[in-house]
Amino acid sequence: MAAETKTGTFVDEICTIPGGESIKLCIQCGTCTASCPNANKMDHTPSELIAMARAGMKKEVLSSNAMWYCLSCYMCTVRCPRGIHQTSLMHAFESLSIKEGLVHTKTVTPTMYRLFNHFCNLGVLPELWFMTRFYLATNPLRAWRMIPTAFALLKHGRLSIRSRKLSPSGSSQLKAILKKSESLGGGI
Amino acid sequence: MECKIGVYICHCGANIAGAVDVAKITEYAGGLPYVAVARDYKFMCSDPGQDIIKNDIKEKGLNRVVVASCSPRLHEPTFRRTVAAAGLNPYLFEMANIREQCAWVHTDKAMATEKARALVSAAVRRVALHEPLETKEVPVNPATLIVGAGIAGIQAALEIADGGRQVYLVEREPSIGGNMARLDKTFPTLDCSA
Amino acid sequence: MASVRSNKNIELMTYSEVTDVSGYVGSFKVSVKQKPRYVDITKCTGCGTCQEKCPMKTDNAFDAGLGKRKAIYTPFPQAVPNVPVIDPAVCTFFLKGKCRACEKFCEAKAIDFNQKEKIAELEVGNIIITTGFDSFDPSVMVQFGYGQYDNVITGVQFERMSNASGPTDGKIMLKDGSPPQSVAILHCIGSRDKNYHQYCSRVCCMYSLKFAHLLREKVPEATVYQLYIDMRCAGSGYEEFYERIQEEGVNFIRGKAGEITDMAEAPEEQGKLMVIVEDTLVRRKRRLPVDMVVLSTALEPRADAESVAKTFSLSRKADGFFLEKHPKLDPVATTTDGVFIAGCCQGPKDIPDTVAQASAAAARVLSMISKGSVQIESATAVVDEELCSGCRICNDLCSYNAITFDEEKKVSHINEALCKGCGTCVAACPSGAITGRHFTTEQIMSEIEGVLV
Amino acid sequence: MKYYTYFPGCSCSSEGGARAYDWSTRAVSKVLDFELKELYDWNCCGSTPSGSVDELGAFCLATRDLALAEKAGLDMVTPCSACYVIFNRTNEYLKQYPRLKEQVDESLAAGELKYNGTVRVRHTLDIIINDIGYEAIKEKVKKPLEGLKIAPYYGCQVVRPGFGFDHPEDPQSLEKLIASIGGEATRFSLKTRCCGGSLIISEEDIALDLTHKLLESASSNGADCIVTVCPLCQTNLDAYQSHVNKKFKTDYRLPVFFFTQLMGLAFGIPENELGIKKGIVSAKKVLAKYV
Amino acid sequence: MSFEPKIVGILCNWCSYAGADLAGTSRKKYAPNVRIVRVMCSGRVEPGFILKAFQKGADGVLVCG
Repeated sequence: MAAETKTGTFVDEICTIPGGESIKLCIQCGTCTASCPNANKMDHTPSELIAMARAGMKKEVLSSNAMWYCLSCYMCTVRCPRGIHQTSLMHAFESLSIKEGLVHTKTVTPTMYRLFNHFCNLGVLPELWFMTRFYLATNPLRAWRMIPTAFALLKHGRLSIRSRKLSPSGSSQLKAILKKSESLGGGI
Repeated sequence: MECKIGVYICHCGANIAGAVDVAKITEYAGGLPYVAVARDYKFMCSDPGQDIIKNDIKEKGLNRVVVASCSPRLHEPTFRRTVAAAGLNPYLFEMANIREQCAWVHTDKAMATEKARALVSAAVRRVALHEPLETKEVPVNPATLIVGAGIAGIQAALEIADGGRQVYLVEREPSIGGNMARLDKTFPTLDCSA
Repeated sequence: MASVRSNKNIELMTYSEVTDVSGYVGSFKVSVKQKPRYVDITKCTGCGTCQEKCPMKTDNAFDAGLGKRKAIYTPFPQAVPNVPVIDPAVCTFFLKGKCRACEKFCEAKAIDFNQKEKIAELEVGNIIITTGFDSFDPSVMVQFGYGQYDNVITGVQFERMSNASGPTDGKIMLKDGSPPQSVAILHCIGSRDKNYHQYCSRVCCMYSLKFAHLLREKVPEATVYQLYIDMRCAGSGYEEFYERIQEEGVNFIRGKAGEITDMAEAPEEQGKLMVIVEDTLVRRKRRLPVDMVVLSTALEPRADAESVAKTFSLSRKADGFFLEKHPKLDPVATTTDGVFIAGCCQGPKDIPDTVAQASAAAARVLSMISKGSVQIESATAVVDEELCSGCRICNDLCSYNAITFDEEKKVSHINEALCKGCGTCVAACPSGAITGRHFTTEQIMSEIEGVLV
Repeated sequence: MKYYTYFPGCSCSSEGGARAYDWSTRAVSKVLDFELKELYDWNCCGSTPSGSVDELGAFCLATRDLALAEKAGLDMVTPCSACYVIFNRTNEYLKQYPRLKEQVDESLAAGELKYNGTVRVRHTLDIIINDIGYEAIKEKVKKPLEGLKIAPYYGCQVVRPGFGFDHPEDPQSLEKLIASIGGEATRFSLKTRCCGGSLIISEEDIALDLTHKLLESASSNGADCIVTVCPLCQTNLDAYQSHVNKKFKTDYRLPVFFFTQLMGLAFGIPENELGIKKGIVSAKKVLAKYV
Repeated sequence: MSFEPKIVGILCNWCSYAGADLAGTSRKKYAPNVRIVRVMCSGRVEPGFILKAFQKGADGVLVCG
């Protein structure tokens, strides 16, 4: 086990992420777990993840599947008696997990998130192409099974082949901003 | 009458001494105008600490005292009593708060010492202008009002009444008893609450 | 309680409220409003006939809504004084102008609808505030379904239920009258929770253990769960009590419940309340099917703490309880000389601590009385009559009503016993006629110079 | 007339899956006398997934929109709960975390933009109930939805994590809104529970469990339909209802509306202007009385 | 050397001075640039005090009460 909460540890790293500093306040009451719709699907409960992080178990935390089941419904956050931004912590675990290359192998959510982010960075999320690319990348068989749903959506005029585009100047502005952010430590 | 000020710097164990340079402040205080004596001691509020002040007042004829230690909200009454016991008017005393406002809140020892120095200097300047004040007394009416007749109010009322004094016990509800009257048994002995 | 009634030195003023306090330590003047009981306390024999005959019923607040009482009522059988009051908000006579059944049947002729509110003026040297606490209302925590599910009850309701003279004669029962087969007791409801009260209420762990014990005693076949964050059993004999309850076969689960639901997900959950909790020691989210949930609610400041604080010039802490002068050096005194506090109005505490504080406050008062006089603050403000222009600016500024205007001399005068030495008048005086003793302009100026060396 | 900057978000854009929400919102705005001026050249807010991949980049995405909106000096309104939460979180975090603000400022400067943190971001439901008000809505009702039993579904993000205009677990605004257009709000204890929408694509099984519970609760409380305030919830409950029926062997046929669609119907706006037919679960039977 | 401002804090004994004490007892760290003068109420503060502080070289004056 890695060093416990001392300067320069995993907890400090989490504390530098917005919303992450509240991790120190946890009293391990389990309200977050009890409020989480997906807690039973996780290999570690949300409160356990906090305990593990505070014990310095960086690798175990970042390779957990727990945060990838987080729905961002914020129920844990509003109920936490210590005001911990549990949802933000989950997001922080997710991005650290991607950065450190420790992503849990049995979940495809990170792939979905990355693809999502890829499109967002272009300015608009084209729902049809996003879904198509995701299914093709992860499970072509499911793409096949999704055809009726996609067809229904198309029929009701809810999927567009053509997607919205930013103006050329807006597009280059966004690119410049994101490029700068990457140079400041953003990016994947 | 010429001002003769005694300045006493408290270490408060390591509380103050660990974060500010006590010796330096003592030396500085000793050089201030009207200061007749400046000393430091481990715990000024202890009996030996207070005795140092009393002795200096008597032997050196001090007529003003400054103690640099904790918050006046904590020990001002203590030291006022000390100087009064040595025959000095208690208002000819001033405190410099170098623990709550210096030692405990700053990390840089040099900066903290510099600030403590300023606080001591302020207290010395101020105390030089202090005037003796007369303590006044007013008579105490022997009757007592108690507001709320729950367990606390009842207990206090009975004690004062048993001491032979008049008590007015005021209760908002139709009956006394408060929250306690709702209970059946009380922890941990499980005796009844009535 | 009975010894209060029999003590000749105690003048009991029930159904009364302090409306105004003036004066200072040693000599306070207090106005007490006595609400009309509509029952002559000197004539009533406490026979109870009036309460039998009264036709109007309402919820009994004393029983936390579990039982009913009449419009004329004594809140509980052991009440002191054992004399009923008429609640004009419910009484038919007050609402519709007729009935008077209680008057007809009262043999002692004690009913008196003509009683009016009275104001009593008292003179006292000291005041002790012991106004106690309110219980947290858990209906704001919608996740626990209090007020929505019948068998989710509060600690106070459980207390009344288990009380032999309470609304169920001491029987623990569900809404339908049957005994519960399983009960979950949830700790820290409204306490240790930044969304409600950050502080620990100090007594809930222990009273929850007591509830568990009462359940084992009264409904031995019931399964009892305690859902706790930490067990805080610091008191004489408390840890031993905890151990005893463990031995009695209570199930302790370390975790705070997230929510309570009646939505069954399995056949054995049908008709039950599901308590959803993480058992943090085994790291599993569990669903506990129970018949009854007891919410161990926090102690909180009285709803009217603010106005009481104003009446008696008290300060309140961030949590709303009254502030003591110093937590260690002067725990029962307040920032107002001659006004003391004891019990839960100062912060949540158990009975032994409450009694100890009350005794401490009594001792403080008795010592003042036996000394006969009290030193008052000398660092007050004083008016130089030669310089005072009589502009009266200071008169209204004083928060302590210490400044009066001498109509004859046309100058303001400061009552030193009332003056707290705040210095507001000193700063405001346009003619520089007021000196703030011990905080003179020269003293403060030289202190400012001093800090800037 | 009240004016707002309008941020439709990807789902409610003219190419998005929830364009009916956009149509109905605009239709209702005309009746209720407020104008939505669409933010020019807006970009995707980044939603939740972006922040989980690239935190700083995600804040930059959202802040670009806020900076563009700031120029107009109006409150920015979005019909999407996810956009709503992202923008509010961005505003809050930029205030709270100076280091983050510095980095975002620097990035934005590369696009010659600056954001001073003055844009108030609100949800369409918020402005309709608070700026317009129930009384004004009642006045415009021409065809009250009498007898229509509606399950008021808020979903998670519009009321949490507490930026909100209503209680995070027991909100009441939809209930009151439903009453003011003549409908009947059913009891719906899961009204603020997550529909699973954010994982419907990657973890459909898990998401369907949650969707199933919602449909079960709504239908057991006698609802004829569900009303939502979030494009993602609507898609999930509507387009995936058949998946739930398949997985759990159920037969739910609950149309899922946007609250603006129901308001539009009550105001007498023709159903094609409200995009009623864009629902996958047919609303024909349920709405027979009202259109 | 970096600029180290001198700030005079004139604080009320009952609230903000007590708050400064509380900061001390809770060991909250803050910059040592503020030097505190205690008054019994912020109502005691005269404009002259503030002018005096600036005259004697203060860079800022904080009145709390």
